[in-house]
Amino acid sequence: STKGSSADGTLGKDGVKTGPGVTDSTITMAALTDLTGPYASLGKSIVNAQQLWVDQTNANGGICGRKLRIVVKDHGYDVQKAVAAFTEVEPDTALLTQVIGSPVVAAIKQDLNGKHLLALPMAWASTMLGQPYIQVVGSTYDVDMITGVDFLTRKAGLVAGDRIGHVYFEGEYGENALAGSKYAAEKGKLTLVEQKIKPTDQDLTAQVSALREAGVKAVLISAGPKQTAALVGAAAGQGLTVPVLSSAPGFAPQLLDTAVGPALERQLSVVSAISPVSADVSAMRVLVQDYQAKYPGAPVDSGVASGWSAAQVAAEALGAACAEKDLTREGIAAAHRKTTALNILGVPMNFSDVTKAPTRQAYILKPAKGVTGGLTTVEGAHEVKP
Amino acid sequence: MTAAAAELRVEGVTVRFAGLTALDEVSFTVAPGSIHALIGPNGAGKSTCFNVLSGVYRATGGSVRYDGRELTGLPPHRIAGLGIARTFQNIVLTAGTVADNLMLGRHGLTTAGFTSTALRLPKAVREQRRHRQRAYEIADFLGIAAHFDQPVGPLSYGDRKRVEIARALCMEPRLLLLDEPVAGMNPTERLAMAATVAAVRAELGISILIVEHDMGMVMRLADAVTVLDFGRRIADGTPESVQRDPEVIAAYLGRQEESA
Amino acid sequence: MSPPTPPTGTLRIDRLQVTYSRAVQALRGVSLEVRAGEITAVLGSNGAGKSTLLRALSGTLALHRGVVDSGGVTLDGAPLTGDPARAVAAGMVQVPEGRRVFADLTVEENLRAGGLALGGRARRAAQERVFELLPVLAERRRQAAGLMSGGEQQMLALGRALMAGPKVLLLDEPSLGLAPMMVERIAGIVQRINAAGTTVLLVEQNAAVALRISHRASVLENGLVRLTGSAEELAGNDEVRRLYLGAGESGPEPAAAHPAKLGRWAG
Amino acid sequence: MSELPKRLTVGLGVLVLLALPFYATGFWLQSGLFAMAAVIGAIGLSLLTGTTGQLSLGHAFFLAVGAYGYVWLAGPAGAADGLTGLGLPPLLAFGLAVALTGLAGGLLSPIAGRLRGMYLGVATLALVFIGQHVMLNAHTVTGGYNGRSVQPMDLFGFALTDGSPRGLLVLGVPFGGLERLWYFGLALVTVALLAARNLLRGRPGRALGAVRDSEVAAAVMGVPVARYRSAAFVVSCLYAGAGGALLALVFRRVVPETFGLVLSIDYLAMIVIGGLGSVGGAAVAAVLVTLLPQLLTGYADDLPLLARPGSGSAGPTPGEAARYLYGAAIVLVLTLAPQGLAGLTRRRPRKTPQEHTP
Amino acid sequence: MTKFAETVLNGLALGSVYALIALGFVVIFKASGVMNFAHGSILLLGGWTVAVTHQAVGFPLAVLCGALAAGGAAGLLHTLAARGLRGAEAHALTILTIGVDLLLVTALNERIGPDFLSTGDPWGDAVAGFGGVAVTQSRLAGIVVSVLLIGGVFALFRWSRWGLSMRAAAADQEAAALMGIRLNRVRLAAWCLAGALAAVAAVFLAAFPAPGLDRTTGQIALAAFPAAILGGMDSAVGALAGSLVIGLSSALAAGYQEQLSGLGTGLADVAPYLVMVLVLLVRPNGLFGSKELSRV
Ligand SMILES: Nc1ncnc2c1ncn2[C@@H]1O[C@H](COP(=O)(O)OP(=O)(O)OP(=O)(O)O)[C@@H](O)[C@H]1O
Ligand SMILES: Nc1ncnc2c1ncn2[C@@H]1O[C@H](COP(=O)(O)OP(=O)(O)OP(=O)(O)O)[C@@H](O)[C@H]1O
Ligand SMILES: CC(C)C[C@H](N)C(=O)O
Ligand SMILES: [Mg+2]
Ligand SMILES: [Mg+2]
Repeated sequence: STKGSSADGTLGKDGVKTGPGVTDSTITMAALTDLTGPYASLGKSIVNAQQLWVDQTNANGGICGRKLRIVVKDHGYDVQKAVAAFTEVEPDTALLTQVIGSPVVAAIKQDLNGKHLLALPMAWASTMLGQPYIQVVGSTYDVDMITGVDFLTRKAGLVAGDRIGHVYFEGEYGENALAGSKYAAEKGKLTLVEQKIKPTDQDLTAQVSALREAGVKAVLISAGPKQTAALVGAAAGQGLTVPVLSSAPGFAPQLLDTAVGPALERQLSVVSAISPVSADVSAMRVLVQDYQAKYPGAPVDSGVASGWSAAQVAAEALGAACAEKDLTREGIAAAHRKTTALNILGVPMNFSDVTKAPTRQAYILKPAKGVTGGLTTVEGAHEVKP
Repeated sequence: MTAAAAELRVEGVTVRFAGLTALDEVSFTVAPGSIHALIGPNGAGKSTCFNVLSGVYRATGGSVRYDGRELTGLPPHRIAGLGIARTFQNIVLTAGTVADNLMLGRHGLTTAGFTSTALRLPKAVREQRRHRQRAYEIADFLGIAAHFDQPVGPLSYGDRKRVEIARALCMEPRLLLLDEPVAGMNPTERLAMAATVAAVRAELGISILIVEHDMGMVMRLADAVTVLDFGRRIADGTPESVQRDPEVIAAYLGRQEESA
Repeated sequence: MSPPTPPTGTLRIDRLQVTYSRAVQALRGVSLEVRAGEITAVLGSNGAGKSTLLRALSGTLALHRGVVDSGGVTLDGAPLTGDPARAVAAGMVQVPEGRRVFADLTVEENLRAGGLALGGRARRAAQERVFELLPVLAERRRQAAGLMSGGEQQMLALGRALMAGPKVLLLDEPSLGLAPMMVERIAGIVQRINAAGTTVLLVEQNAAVALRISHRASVLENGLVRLTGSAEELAGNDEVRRLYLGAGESGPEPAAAHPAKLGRWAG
Repeated sequence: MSELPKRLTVGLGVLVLLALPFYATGFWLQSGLFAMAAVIGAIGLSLLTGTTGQLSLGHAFFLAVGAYGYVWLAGPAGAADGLTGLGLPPLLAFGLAVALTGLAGGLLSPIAGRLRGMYLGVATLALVFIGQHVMLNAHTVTGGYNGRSVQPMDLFGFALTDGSPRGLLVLGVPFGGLERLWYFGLALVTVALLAARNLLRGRPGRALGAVRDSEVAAAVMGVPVARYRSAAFVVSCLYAGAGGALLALVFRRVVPETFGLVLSIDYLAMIVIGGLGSVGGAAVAAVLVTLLPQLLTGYADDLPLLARPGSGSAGPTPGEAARYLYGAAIVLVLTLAPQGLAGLTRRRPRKTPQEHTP
Repeated sequence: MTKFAETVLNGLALGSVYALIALGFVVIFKASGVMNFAHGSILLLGGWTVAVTHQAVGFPLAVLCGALAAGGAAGLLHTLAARGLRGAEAHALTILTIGVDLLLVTALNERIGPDFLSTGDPWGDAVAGFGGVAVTQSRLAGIVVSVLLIGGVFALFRWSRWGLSMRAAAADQEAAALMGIRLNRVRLAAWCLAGALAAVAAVFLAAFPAPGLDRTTGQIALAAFPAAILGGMDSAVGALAGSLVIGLSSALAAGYQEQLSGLGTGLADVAPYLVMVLVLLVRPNGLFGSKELSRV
């Protein structure tokens, strides 16, 4: 039998300690993504952005004298497939540059810890915090919602006793966002009207009726783009003209070309921890330019920025680990935790505290047709003190 | 099940379907150990009567007593448990081999449950072996032993009818109900079947109630005949007396000499 | 009925071989002529291949996983292709073995299904004719066919086939399960239809009746034509008399005639 | 196939299965274990739908009961995340989870007794949706949307994990969780297969077949139809319970998403592709249906003419290609073997026409 | 009260669109005894065809194209399957539809990508109001169109030769063949009809207030399963009634989820199934389904 000869902690020719996924010539990373399931468009943008990073880095000689490589595994948001894919790629992986879906992250959490493998999830729930080998890039959904409620309070002139609605997905994304809005509502003495929906829900008229009946002055939504549009569409149809604010994953630029587009431009705002791709930051301008050059015709959406951000975190960690001459998994994770001030596309992040998100800042954005990514900035990255 | 044949007493049985009285106050008695024929025009209610006796239909009124037990209201499997077996007018066999069908007939006589069968406990294995032996004897008696381990699907019509009868016999019944056992057979085959039915009675001593349109067969076999028409009993007696009954001739036989 | 035109509907069966499931050879070279305007009877024991022959004519073999290996059939000189719909369009209708009424449909709907090609008026006329021949059906017109008694279903199956006013009628054991009087009745109906110009191919176990009403007859055995001739000739044939007409029926006592023995079950 | 070569084939197959952990990688072992869980579940559905003729689209629900049942029974009580559990020894919990699933089936069998065909199928489909609703809402038991992790199996102190005894080597091969679990799964599958085969060849099997072919005939032969229907339902649930619990062990995590409609349909596909009523066919098809998408997804990267994700070129991605291939495989298998895999090996009718003495 | 009226009206509107899908299930089931798992992807194909053609040919013709495409695809599926599975039983075909669904959905997803496609319907975002009760015009149009279509199909079932042929073929294939009924044609027509109905449903599903047609639009077809069963698998009227009940119960469960929160949140998906099971316990063959007739 040839099974079971694993080389861990061997010394490379250049004196760098290497672990799984790292040879003298390449660093292999993996991505557990969704290219065929509900988050396929997001997954595609992230994969593209990260591949762009790999290509550019390799063109500049790679990291630590080694070329980068990302093995992309498409699980279609099916946890079982994801676990199988993880088992497959894990033995030859130095780092996970993306993991889509909080259930997937939860499912492999134990293994990540056991194998000291650093993963960058594309899910921003605060339950991801406190895990030494899981690194959220950006602020969490709950914090975003606190920022969002603060914005709505100012915009809609909410006063104590007013009602706001929150339509949210079942699951960690929605529930974490709800925790934030609950907290903010309590602080602002607002009454929160909750409406839980499922990713399969396509028609939200009943929910809108209920919200209108409850007399809400503003509505939060933490769902997918389709549901955001369905909500705003139904609201417009029923004459509920209050402002609506969505979590970042709830918006897609494609919505602006639909019948609901005008209503979205009128009523919707989006809260996002990552800068919009239209942001006036040089790093972002370069990214958008390069991205459009490499992927002509592909939509430039928030996924591009998210994927790129995670890639920056990976690059930083690998670089720092190289400097320590330790490219084992432990070495990479340790180097990552030493990063305290990394500016990613205009947002400063600090990764040293496992229990805290690297930033608590968020943008308030607004749909605008014709703008790259379909969103323009209303309020720049800022932190609302809880 | 060695208990001797008993009397079957049908009294005032009525069956109604939406707007149709299929059986109207029908009464007759099958004496223990006799061959009793039930005849009548199409739609007279003969099969319905069988369905009541075997518990497939529930009578609207009346009573059926066998060996002193009331049958109306009992579910079919309980009636089967009392030793009453039947065949169907349209052959109803289950998938599988002849042996499978015959062993199904022995369901009520065997006890192996899910657990003992799944674990192949010796008790279950022994029981299966013993009853299979008997099923083979019965198959041999009906002349289908050669097909014992063959699927029933492609068997000829006549053989399939024989499998049905063998399956009923496998229940070791005290009362056997046969619905048109020779329909679709030619005279030679009919004769053979008549001999089989007679032999069953002779050797097992059980009662047999038979529905048949072949008057030749009825005359040769039956000890007593009950005639139904439009759900009512119009005659009852020995084959000879019934055959001469003008009402029976008018309703059923037609020109008598034509009956094959 | 219209004045007599020379009857059409001659069926020629030429060295027909049929196999089921690529394994069971049911017909092994059957040749037969069914003359226009006549009733032709086919006799034979269980499994001889009678139903197979009819299926080959009506084109329903494929539904039983059967295929014609060689040989062929022509209707008035035109080959039949094994497509049931074409056979019906050519005026040939079969009453299948075992009744096969549409159980969920009412009696009336069953009849309508039999006369699909007819226009409204023609269909009503055809239905009246069937009701006249088989009054039970009129009484039960709204009953679901599946709930009727065996014999009633048999009558419906016949009535349904008559709706189309066929040129050639294929009957597979029409007397199965019918009371003696009804058998006579059906025999009479078949004769009447034939007299009106319909060619009839009749498969029957009740050979006495079959030979009485038919012009010609054949005996099928193990997939081969054993005997063929006029109905009178066959009715006089000793073998036919013994095997199919039950001559010498008053043999020994039935129970003693049975070859095997069976003891009681000891429990 | 005559007896001797058949025995040889089976013997050889068993040897290969026993030797596999010494050669196969974790991915293969895990995929194999998924397949084993599916085999057990598929046998159960085959007994219900194939043998008894009761269509069920609710199998995923019962698998879920088995999986969550085990997780809850074996799970530590009062963990930090607010999850409850009984903390029973894993083997006991496994047995109880199977029993629990049977009980669930028993409770629901009155519905199964009343409904038939497509109606029963879609009514059981309701179980899947109601089940998922419960799984999402009963947080303390199920962990909600993200599910909860699974207590590993432990056979009298020998843990089927990478842990104690840590670094176990057998013949120089490291025996971690998957390798150890492999034999546990293999044992379960063997028991499941043999039990089903015995059942079908014995009295209960015949009675169930009769219930499928003709309720009236079965009843008249003395079979209490309703009771046997319920029994079939319960037995199929016991299998589903075992399959579900094994799935949980392989998965090490249970999430509601897994136990959706798609899973139920997959099982239906398994028994139809296997050939309705054939236990062996269902088992083989279960392996096919679980492994094929896994393998296609795993190896789709190596297919030619595909657009690698991130390459920017047009054309189907490996994931899409895997789906195309899987869809095409289903179509192809059913076109080549409309009677299912079992239909391919089933004996053809005997060559000789039956002779009749007229 | 307006909330109640609105919820009911929307439930009805939703139900009437479900009915078009449910009717498709029913028609195919009646003709072939098959549960068509590919119905969702056929619906998506119909909608997609409308979306890509409407700019060139205008909305009415585009709907026709969509109906032709979806009907054609369903018909093609039937034809290929009938060829391939010659004589095999319905369940093999049922499973085959799963494979086809996978193929079709993947192909369409590849084409649709992340986009939301407009079908160019004439109602846009117009809203009709009756005394405070607001409902979009597209919804009203949906109710009218589906009631008309369902009435038409009902009449076809009942009085046309095709309807009778189909019912006869469902009862007994061989006997139907002997009546000169061309099984394959009758079935083909049923599949095509079902596909065309699904395309019409797609148009209304994509209409305002929905953002348009996207890759998940077909998934709604699943919601019509309980509708078809609830009504009785073999009845056109049943499909309508069942769909209205399903539409209403899910709208009410969604609209009143706060009041129902004792049963757990997110009940809207479950409510239709609960209603269905309850109905089936009382009427095992659905509201309008015919009893299986059999006797021995
Ligand atoms: N389940 C049922 N529902 C409605 N009517 C029925 C049902 N069963 C039987 N009938 C009717 O009851 C009458 C008697 O039927 P039955 O089958 O008992 O007749 P039979 O005497 O056996 O006739 P045959 O000799 O033709 O078989 C028939 O008119 C039949 O239509
Ligand atoms: N579908 C089938 N598959 C395989 N063999 C068949 C099939 N149908 C008939 N056979 C076989 O073909 C032979 C002829 O059968 P057929 O039904 O034509 O006989 P028949 O003369 O009509 O008999 P009966 O009087 O019993 O109706 C028989 O041996 C029968 O077992
Ligand atoms: C991609 C994200 C929108 C996924 C989401 N955060 C989740 O819970 O899975
Ligand atoms: Mg009868
Ligand atoms: Mg025949």
